Amino acid sequence: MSIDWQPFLLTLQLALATTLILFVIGIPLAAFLAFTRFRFKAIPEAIIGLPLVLPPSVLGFYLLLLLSPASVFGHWLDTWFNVRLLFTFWGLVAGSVIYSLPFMVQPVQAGLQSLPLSLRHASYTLGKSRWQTFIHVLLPNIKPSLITGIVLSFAHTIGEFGLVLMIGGNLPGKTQTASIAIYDEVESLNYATAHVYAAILLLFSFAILLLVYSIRKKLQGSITGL
Amino acid sequence: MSIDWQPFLLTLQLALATTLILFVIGIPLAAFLAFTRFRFKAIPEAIIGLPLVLPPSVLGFYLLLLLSPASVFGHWLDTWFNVRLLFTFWGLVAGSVIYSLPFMVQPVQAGLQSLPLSLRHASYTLGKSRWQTFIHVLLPNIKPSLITGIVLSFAHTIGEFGLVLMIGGNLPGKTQTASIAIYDEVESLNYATAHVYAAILLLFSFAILLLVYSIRKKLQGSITGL
Amino acid sequence: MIRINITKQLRLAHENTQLSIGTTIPSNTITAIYGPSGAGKTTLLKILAGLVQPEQGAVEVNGRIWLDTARRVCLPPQQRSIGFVFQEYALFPHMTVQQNLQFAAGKNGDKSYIDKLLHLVKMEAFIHAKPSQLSGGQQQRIALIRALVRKPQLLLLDEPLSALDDAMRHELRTELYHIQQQLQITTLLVSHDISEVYTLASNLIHLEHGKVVFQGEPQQLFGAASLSSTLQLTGEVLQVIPDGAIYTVEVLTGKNIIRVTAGEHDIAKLQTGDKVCLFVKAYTIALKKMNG
Amino acid sequence: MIRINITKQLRLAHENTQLSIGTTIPSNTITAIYGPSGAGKTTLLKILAGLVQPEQGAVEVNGRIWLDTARRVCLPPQQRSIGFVFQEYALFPHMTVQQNLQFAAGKNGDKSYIDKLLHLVKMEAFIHAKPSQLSGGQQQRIALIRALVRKPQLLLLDEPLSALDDAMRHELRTELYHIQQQLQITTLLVSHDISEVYTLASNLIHLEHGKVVFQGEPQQLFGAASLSSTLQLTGEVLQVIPDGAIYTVEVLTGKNIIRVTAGEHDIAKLQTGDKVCLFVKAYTIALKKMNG
Amino acid sequence: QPLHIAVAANAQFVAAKLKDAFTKETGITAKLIISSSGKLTAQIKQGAPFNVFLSADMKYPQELYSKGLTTARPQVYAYGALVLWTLKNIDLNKGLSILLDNNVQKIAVANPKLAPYGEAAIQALTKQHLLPSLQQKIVYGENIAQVNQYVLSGAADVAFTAKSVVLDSAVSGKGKWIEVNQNWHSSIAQGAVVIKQSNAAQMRAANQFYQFLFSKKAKDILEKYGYR
Ligand SMILES: Nc1ncnc2c1ncn2[C@@H]1O[C@H](COP(=O)(O)OP(=O)(O)OP(=O)(O)O)[C@@H](O)[C@H]1O
Ligand SMILES: Nc1ncnc2c1ncn2[C@@H]1O[C@H](COP(=O)(O)OP(=O)(O)OP(=O)(O)O)[C@@H](O)[C@H]1O
Ligand code: MOO
Ligand SMILES: [Mg+2]
Ligand SMILES: [Mg+2]
Repeated sequence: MSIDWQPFLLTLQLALATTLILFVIGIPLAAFLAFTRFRFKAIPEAIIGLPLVLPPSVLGFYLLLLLSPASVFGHWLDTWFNVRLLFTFWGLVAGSVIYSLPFMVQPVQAGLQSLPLSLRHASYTLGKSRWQTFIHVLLPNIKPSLITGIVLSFAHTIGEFGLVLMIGGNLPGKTQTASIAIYDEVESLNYATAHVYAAILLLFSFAILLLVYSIRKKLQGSITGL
Repeated sequence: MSIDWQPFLLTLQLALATTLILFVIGIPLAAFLAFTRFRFKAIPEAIIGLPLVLPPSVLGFYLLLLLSPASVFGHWLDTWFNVRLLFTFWGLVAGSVIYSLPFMVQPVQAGLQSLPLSLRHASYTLGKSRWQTFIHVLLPNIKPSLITGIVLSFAHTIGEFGLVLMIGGNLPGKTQTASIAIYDEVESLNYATAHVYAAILLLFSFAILLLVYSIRKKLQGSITGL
Repeated sequence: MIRINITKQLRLAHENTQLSIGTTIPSNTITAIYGPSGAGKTTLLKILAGLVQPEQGAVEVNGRIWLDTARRVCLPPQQRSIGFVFQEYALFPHMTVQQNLQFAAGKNGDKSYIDKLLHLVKMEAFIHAKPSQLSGGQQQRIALIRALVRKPQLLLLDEPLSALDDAMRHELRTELYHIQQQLQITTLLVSHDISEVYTLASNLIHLEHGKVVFQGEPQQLFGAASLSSTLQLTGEVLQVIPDGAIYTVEVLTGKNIIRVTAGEHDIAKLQTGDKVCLFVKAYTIALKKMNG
Repeated sequence: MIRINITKQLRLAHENTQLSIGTTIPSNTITAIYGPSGAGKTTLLKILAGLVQPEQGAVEVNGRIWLDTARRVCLPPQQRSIGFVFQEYALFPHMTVQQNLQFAAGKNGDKSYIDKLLHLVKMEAFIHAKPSQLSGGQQQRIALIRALVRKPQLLLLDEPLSALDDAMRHELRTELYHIQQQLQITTLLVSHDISEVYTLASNLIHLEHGKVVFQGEPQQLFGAASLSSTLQLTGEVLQVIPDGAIYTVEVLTGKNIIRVTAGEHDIAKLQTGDKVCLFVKAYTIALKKMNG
Repeated sequence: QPLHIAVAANAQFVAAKLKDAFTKETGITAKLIISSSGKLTAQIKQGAPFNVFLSADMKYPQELYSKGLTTARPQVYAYGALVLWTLKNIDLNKGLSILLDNNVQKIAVANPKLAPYGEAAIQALTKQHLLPSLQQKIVYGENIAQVNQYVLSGAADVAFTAKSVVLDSAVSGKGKWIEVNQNWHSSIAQGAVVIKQSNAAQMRAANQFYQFLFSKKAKDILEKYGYR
């Protein structure tokens, strides 16, 4: 049996891109939710959790409707930005970002809410802006929560396939991730191949998770450049 | 179109049972990982994250093999405890628990690791055992993380279907959850019904999430009975 | 000149009381804030720093409006050029001593000034330690110099020397005085230590239950016994030792223990802890510097 | 009797130094631990509490072995019947004052004793407040009574009164003394306040750089000026005021300011902050109780 | 307890009709469990409580039979027909070569590895020498159902699907379709088997359904759905 490595590479790219984007958009969102005095913040909080409660392939179905060139939004994306997300790698990224958003936002928000007020106060009196305070004081102090957000988002993106299958179109080398490849093998009763693929994915993920947890201390220091 | 409420009821039961069990087993596990001096604790940490990286239906496939009466483990369960998990509600619960474990363990662990040592020390000097300290001092101080763990586990169990479909067998009234029902409707092109079901699930989940977030303060007080 | 005119609800003992302060504080000198625990001292500093908003009032610093609830003006703490030593220190736990100071100094911080300050508080050897590895007094010293690093225009010190031993406290008191003199920083100093207030402050605000009960020179409040035929010393009874018909009373005044012989009448109801006044008829007083 | 014989690596200034203490502490009395910031006082208390493990050594309390690294014995803190007032208070932030105390007391806690302690520290009005809503001194008072609630056999107090104003500190000092006398709790008191040490402790351990440099009665260390023809007072120079050819030197001794007239020679090199000794030739000393 | 009929996704439309007719005739209630053939096969192997399995091809039931899980060798209950389907304004009468047109950007095909209709579609395209030039336009659905979703959502312009789909009331009248020449692909034989179960009453009912599947009445229904 010759092993096709392409799906694994693609999965890694997808998981990295998704995690990176979630890091960039999820953390400010978490900060907003943690610190806002908005009276009805329970509403955005609940909304962020909603994609989770739909089966991935059903969510995928709605994304399909949304992104299809036949829809208003999909058409607009196409004509104005010349962007088509369906059946492309970046479409998968977009879908994974939406689906994994709560995995990044919620732990980080919880971490931020647990910090003592005095940290922010001390930084403000030193003339540091909210932004500097956030980057240099708050984030480094919620490293366990950041790691949690990153690990959950990353691992979950690797394993996600319902959504990916739906809006990706299972195109080898473009949108066929490892999880889909394994699924295909299981479905077509090629259990031996499936076992090998699953083992590779597990080992590969295990190695990454182990790395993250083992060098946690060093990693924690470097995440925010301190 | 007459709406079949059974899948929704079943979903609620599944999500509640899973979250409850995760609460009971996930929190001690998180505590162990947070406080152990075990040198290689990165290993169990990585293992807990592993179920996430497999596509749910592939994980389901392996659980299917594991729990089958033909397997050693399944056979042992059957002969010693007269328990058969495959294609039963409690099988779904078991599968969901395994799959959602990291969603409970990781945020709680991160919360515990962020607590100052002085809290534990103060409690110990007051003669409180590790257990009392954990229940009465540590847990109440990581309420945002507990809420995160609960919400992620709950929402994720509601949306999970790949695993549920595989080890549950889609048996109406027994293992057919709302997510599978919606999936079925989408698959059979009954989009109108699917829309209605999805809307119900979303509204219902939104209401629960909104409730959790709105009464967070009160809820936080009562989780640990304080 | 700082003009303060604020009211804020406080949860004081007995009932909800108001912190209600109208006062002016002279520039370029040290003003001490003195008063019992819970009087509102920390709250006042936080209002000046912009960390707590009063329900109502105004703060004007050297002609600039920092706060005016009527006009909905409230400068954020960042724009107030302040240095704040928090009662609970509030060092950044993830940064080493050095990182704490460098972060405070900013990118263009004066490295040699940091070193000077570190030397001042005898903490050069600890620059790579995290706050959690420091003793209480060490943390407090770092908190003090962190507030000084930026050479702020207004220094808010909330019991900045409370965790230090006598020797260190006296030393830093002197250094603080010199720094203030040199940089002419308007300083507010919360302190319970009368000698600290006395040596450092030229102006004193005595708060009680959220109100100013005295403002003026420290001397006026604590009183000064001048060299006269009778020297008055206040002290505290440590012990009353019966010695036949008479008694020896040990009185602590400052670091000194004075044994006074007293009759039955003198010691009526006198017990350990009582505050007493000693009247000493002196005919000469000589003064000698101690080594150390 | 507490026998202590321990060594532990400390990160002291300059280099890594050892906390190395071999001493015995008498039961049922108050022993003060005095010494400069970073000397190892807190660490010593934490070792006695079982919160920090020394690399090597033994602790024996009233004949019971609490710690013996050679025999790998180490009683957990829970079994040591201690009360600990932490330098940073360490109140439970999620519990109100009342809940903090009730949690400490346990299920069969004596409700009236809690009330008595609350009254003692004048905090009855705050029982429903969370620690974050309390001032520094208020938190410290709660930390103190929380440690007392269980009537422990060994009381470890890490600067328990440092954040309090004079009046409150004197009052609580007396109360603490009474409580200790009544319950006969063996007490270790870390303090920088000499009068506190003096009034409360019958035994003093002076730590420096992790070593015991003195142990004995406080009097021996601080010295007592007895009533004699010459009264010796130590104090601190507040100000040197030139006054023509002579100078007036303001000296602070305790809360008292004494103005001394001095010649050029006397004041040579004298400056603010210097410690001085005053020799007063007295012919009578009278004593009068103050109101308050 | 009702009869559990496991049905491959592409046969779900006709299976619903067959079930209703069966219940009407015999009074035996039945429930459909719809999933992919692969999943159903894996589940049956692990003892899933299914009585009859209607697969999308012969491979899966054959696998079960060889494991000794079925009462008999699988029999073909129907031959499926492949159609080309679109909702767009595309002239299907030009045959498969219309797929080369610029109007056609995405072509949905069921995963040929899993779904017989997908396999057949690829065979037909290969035979017409269209596959290399169309490779970039093809997107793969997990199964026929997903292919249908691609078309109905507008994500794909045309799709190869089962004739039973376009004849079902759920989509009938939506768009246009043409049948793909049967000679261009191997026949889509769909097999059915009865699964061995311990419950004797259920076994009886299962056999009854199996017989019904090959009855004239069932044939009529199947034909109405485009099966042969
Ligand atoms: N967790 C730790 N890790 C490393 N070094 C520590 C740690 N805790 C304390 N130290 C070091 O041990 C020394 C003694 O600390 P300790 O807290 O016992 O001092 P202390 O006598 O209580 O001082 P203070 O009066 O300032 O509270 C200090 O130099 C401190 O830096
Ligand atoms: N966040 C808060 N919420 C409610 N009440 C508060 C809060 N912070 C302080 N208080 C109350 O305001 C009063 C004044 O507190 P403040 O901290 O200003 O006192 P303080 O003069 O600094 O006392 P100390 O000398 O003990 O530090 C106290 O009674 C305190 O309980
Ligand atoms: O119904 Mo199928 O067997 O997945 O095409
Ligand atoms: Mg204060
Ligand atoms: Mg200390």
